[in-house]
Amino acid sequence: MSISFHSPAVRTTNDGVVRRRAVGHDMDLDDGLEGAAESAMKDPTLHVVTPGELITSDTAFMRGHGTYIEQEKVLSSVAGVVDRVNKLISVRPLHTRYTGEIGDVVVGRITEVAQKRWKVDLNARLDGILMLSSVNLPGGVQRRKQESDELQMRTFFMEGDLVVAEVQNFFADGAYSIHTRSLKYGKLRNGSFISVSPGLVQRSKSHFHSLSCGVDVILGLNGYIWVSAHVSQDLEEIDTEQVYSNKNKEDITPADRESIARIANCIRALAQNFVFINATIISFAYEASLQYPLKDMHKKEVMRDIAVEATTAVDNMRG
Amino acid sequence: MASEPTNLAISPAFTFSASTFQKLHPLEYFRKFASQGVRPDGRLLSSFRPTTVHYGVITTADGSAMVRMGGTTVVCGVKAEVAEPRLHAPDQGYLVPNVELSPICSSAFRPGAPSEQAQVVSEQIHRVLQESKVLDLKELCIEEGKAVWSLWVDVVCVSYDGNICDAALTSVMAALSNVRIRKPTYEEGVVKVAGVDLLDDENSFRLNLARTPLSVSFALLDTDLILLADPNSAEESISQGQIVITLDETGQLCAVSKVGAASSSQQLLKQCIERARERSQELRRIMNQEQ
Amino acid sequence: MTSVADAVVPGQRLGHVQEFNAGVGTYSHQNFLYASVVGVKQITTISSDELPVLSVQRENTQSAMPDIDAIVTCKVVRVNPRFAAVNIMVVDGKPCTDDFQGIIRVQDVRATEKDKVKIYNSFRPGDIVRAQVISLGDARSYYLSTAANELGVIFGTSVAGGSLVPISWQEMQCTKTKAIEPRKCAKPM
Amino acid sequence: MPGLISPAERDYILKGIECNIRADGRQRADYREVTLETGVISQTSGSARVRIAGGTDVLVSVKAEIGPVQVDPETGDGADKGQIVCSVECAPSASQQFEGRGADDLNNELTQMMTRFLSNSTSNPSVSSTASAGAGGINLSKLCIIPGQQCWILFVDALVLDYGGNLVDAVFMGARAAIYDTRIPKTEVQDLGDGQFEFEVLDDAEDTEFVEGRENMPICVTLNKIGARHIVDASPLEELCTEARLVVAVNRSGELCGQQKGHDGGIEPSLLLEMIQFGKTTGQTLIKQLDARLQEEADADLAKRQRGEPVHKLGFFAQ
Amino acid sequence: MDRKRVAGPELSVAPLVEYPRDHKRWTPQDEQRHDTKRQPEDMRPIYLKTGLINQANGSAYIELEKTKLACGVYGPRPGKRTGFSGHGVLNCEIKFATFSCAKRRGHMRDPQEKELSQILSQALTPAVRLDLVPKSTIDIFITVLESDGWGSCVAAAITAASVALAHAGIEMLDLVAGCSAAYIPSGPSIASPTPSATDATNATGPSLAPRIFMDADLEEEKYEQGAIVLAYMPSLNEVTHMLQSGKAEGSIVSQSVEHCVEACNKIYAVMHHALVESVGENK
Repeated sequence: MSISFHSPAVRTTNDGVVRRRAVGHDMDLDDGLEGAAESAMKDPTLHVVTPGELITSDTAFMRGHGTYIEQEKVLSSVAGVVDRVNKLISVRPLHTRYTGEIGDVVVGRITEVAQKRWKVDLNARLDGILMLSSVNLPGGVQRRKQESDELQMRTFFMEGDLVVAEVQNFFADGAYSIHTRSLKYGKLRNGSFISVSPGLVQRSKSHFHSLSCGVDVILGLNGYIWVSAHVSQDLEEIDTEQVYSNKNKEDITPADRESIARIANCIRALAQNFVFINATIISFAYEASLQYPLKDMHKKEVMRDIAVEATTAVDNMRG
Repeated sequence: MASEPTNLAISPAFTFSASTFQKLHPLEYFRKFASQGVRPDGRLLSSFRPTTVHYGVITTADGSAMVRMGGTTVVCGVKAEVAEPRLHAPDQGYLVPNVELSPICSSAFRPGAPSEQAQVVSEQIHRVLQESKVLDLKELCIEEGKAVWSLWVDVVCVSYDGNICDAALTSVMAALSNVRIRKPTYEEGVVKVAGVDLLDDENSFRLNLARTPLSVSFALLDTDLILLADPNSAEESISQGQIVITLDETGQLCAVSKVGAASSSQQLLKQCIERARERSQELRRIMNQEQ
Repeated sequence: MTSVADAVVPGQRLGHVQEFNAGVGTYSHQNFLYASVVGVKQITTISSDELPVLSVQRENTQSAMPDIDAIVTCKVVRVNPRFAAVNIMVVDGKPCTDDFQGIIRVQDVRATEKDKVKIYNSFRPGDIVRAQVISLGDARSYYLSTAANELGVIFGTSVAGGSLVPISWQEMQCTKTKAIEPRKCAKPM
Repeated sequence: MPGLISPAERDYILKGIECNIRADGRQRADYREVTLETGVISQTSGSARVRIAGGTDVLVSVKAEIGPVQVDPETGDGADKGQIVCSVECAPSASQQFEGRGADDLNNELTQMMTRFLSNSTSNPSVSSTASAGAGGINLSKLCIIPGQQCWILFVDALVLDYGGNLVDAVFMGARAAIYDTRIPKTEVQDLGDGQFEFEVLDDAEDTEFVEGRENMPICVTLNKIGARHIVDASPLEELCTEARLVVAVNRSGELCGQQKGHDGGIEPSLLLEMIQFGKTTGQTLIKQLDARLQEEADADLAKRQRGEPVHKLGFFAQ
Repeated sequence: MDRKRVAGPELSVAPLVEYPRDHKRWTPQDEQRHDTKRQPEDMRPIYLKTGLINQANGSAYIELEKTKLACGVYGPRPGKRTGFSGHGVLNCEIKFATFSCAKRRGHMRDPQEKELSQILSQALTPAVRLDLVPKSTIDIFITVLESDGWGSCVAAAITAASVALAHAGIEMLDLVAGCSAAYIPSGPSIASPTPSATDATNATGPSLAPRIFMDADLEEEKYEQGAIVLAYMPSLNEVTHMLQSGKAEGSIVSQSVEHCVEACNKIYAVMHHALVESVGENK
């Protein structure tokens, strides 16, 4: 048995490094935000505001997300960090739910089976909708939906199942319509689930990664992440009947489990230290984590060290 | 696909088992029996169900009784506690009857606040006790203006099969006659009594009940005015009204109530009262036998 | 048929899986067969090359509840263009203690010409309907179908208050006024 | 709405526990890191905040108030005793499952459990048992001010701010820490003769007493039976896989101070006895480490006070 | 204020009880048990009967001398819970009648009864094949008419409810028997009715092992330093619930668990008899 008790600590300078890194990355990525980057550079202590707080009384500015105007002053409507792009002022909230775009890869959990559709928790304001017509039914891609399928929706997905899918459309009320009409989408197996803040998952070309340590990672843009044992990616060979299976593969070894746990803990460490998450940094974090025993990885200090080391490694790589 | 219309037009060609038929057409089902002069449970229209009374079944209560009327079982327990008297009646105690129709006794009752029926029965019993002056509340005085006994008379229905009125009132009267209150001593706002295990005739007293009203219920089936004595729950659910006659041991009427939409002639009412007289005498005999 | 009559209660060990096949009222656990209801143990031999079936004849039947493919008798409580809402009162000839809710969706009313079905011309509130359970349905209702000859309205009351008798599989006539009302009738068995 | 989990996740967790590698890399007997601080709420007589890495966050406060003693009319017991009144409440924001009335049953369960394990009355409300004094450890007689009249009532209120599994252990750790932190003002009783008494509460901050018997308070170890094994400190997903749960309350000297099975599964008697034994030894270690931590904090605070430095608590600004 | 019931005084209390000075109460040091008929390891005789509530799908009535309670099972019937579930729900509600205890109880379910309801459903669920009754609820209602000992009352409720479930024809894996025991100190220092709390227990507790009184009644419970209620499935050999309160050494707890399991096997025979008897009656 092991347990450790600690007193709480104030944020150390180390944290500061990590946090500024995160902001820096954001700027690197998006050229359109150069103004904001500039302002962040000018004022390294971020401008943090709370709801109702005055941002500026200069009438020249325009009101963006997370702000409102009262008596010609721009006030914050959320708790967050002020972003300025030219004359546009907006506030990035500290905590946010997922706001997506068409084409995003997301991981979700089925919460309800309704008539001809599933409701899916996507970490967004509203549950997403997966229509029966938006899934591949067993028996081939070309198989058409039948009336009997409507009566046995639970044989495909039932409450609690995890799926990886793509955002297909928006409904009028802002709910996302998602689809799994590709063999890379569908039910998730062989691993474990992590939830991080949706803002931390970086948009990239691919969200399906097979890491060198034999672990597959699906980085859902909604902050839901699936870490699992590696399965061969030969899509042609996947039997459509198996798409809806609930069975994990038999040969997950203890070593696989350790690697999965290690990767999952690395992602938690990065998320806890507000570092953007992508396949590269996960690999570096994994390298950095190898010096610690697996069971120590839930310790706060260890997590911070891993995050710092991983960010430094990424910086070094970029020169 | 169409069937021969002549064949179908004559009579409904669907047959059911008795239990299914009763579920789908309870009234029709009952009428088929009533036309033969009997009820589905084998009784005649005017007969009552076997009734038993047991006294002192609950030792944690100061008085108790259990009454079974056919499938209906009720337990009444009386608890005596000390309370401050009302301002306008400083020498009178409290007599508080309540009937609990909890979900254990029938699927018709759901958990939560008392159902309408439970409220009606509680109120009926409350009124009979009060207006027939069954108990002089001055008997319950401990120290005038300071402390009086409060008798909590709670009826729990364990199994419900109709006619809760009669069963509940019988159990209340039986339990009240079974009550023994330990003689209290009053000193500086503190009321003391002897331990329950030391209870004897010396240190306790019984209630002096002025009269023992008992009720007898009948259910009414509207159009042909079928009168059903001691209705069970299936009969209650199809009846359009109920007549409850409450009488004391001298045969004096204590209360007559009629609920429901069915109308009844004067003659019918007279008939009910006559039947009720006989029945209440029989009930009293049962009560006395056990005691 | 051989039989050994014996009263058993749930959890009572009845035999080994190598000796018997599990029948109704029993379950197997770690190579043994146990009773799952109160009743009388029965052993039925079907043929010599198969294991005899061990079952328990229930003493008290469980309160009836709908199951897929069961034939139910229900009462229509509400209709709208998409479905008729019903209370399921009897399942396979056994009355339910409390009514279960079900719906007959417009596409499940009859087997042919589904597009032409109008709920209002098939069922009215108060009708007694014989139907079949096709799905456990959603959180609230079971899904029922009347798409077979012997399924549909078996008893109804006309607008005038008279009882209705079927004159064809989609019409019924009032016994009082002789007025004809549309219904999805069940063919008497 | 109960939490949701997919069959594949359940299987993965079950097999992981079987080979002693849990989804987050811990072994079956490992606790997560616990962060603890006492004295975080200044208005209370004692308080503590306990956080388990991974989410669970519990705030416990103790408030000492003066009230009438409770005397059993049948036996006359309780005339010379103070009281402990426990309450546990889960904030609706702590988990989606707690929204609306979702936490009602849990609040009641935890409140009753705490009442049973901490305050000295037995499970039976109609009997105030004379002999069972001492299961909760605290000396109730010392809390009596004037026998038959006035006593101290300790209100122990636990507020669950965030849910990340293993609430029971966290709540009891918090309760122990908060009672440890509690100081009750001294009272002076004057005998006016004729059975009349008067008392005065000394309002000097130095004239306070610790709760006597605080070191004998029990702590809880929750064992979750998953498959044929049992684990401690389960995560929310692990709790969803739990077939049966055993809460073992144990005090410093290894006496069992209450046990309760939870969840809808059964346990074989031999396994049950093994779990009780395991809970007992684990609990003793837990108490030792928790007490060491509490002592450390108390010593540090004392040292600061002696040097005349102000004692700052991080409270809610802590990381 | 409760407007749906006949109102009594807002506040009423039980009178104080006074015993004469020379009154001798039972103490654990007495040779015999409180009711003088049993040894510490003996249980009270159990009277158990099915089918007393004719409107219920299944019912049972149990009596352990003064302890009396009735149990009714309704269902499977439509569940009121929102959300689809492939498994049925076992819902348990227990209510002590207002006159069932020495102290008068309220009409509403109090927090204790709510928790007890949860405990009962946890104790019974492992035995019921809820997978066979999707979307439905099985309601178990228990009314305690008289309670002579809290632990024995909970144990009796489990036993009765399990028999009532079987009587309702509900498919089960096994019957669940409930049993209780109290740890009563045998040391002389407890002889005084009000020992001075911890001092007394600390002085004698560890040195003198308490005795285990099976199926303790109210008078014995007054002296208990701890108690246990255990629910057990005899055929499957599984403990479905355990609730231990008060302080005890591990060895006493293990011992009491073993005693209770043994006792449950005896209670099972009574349950078996009551159910088989009902088979005969209906014939």
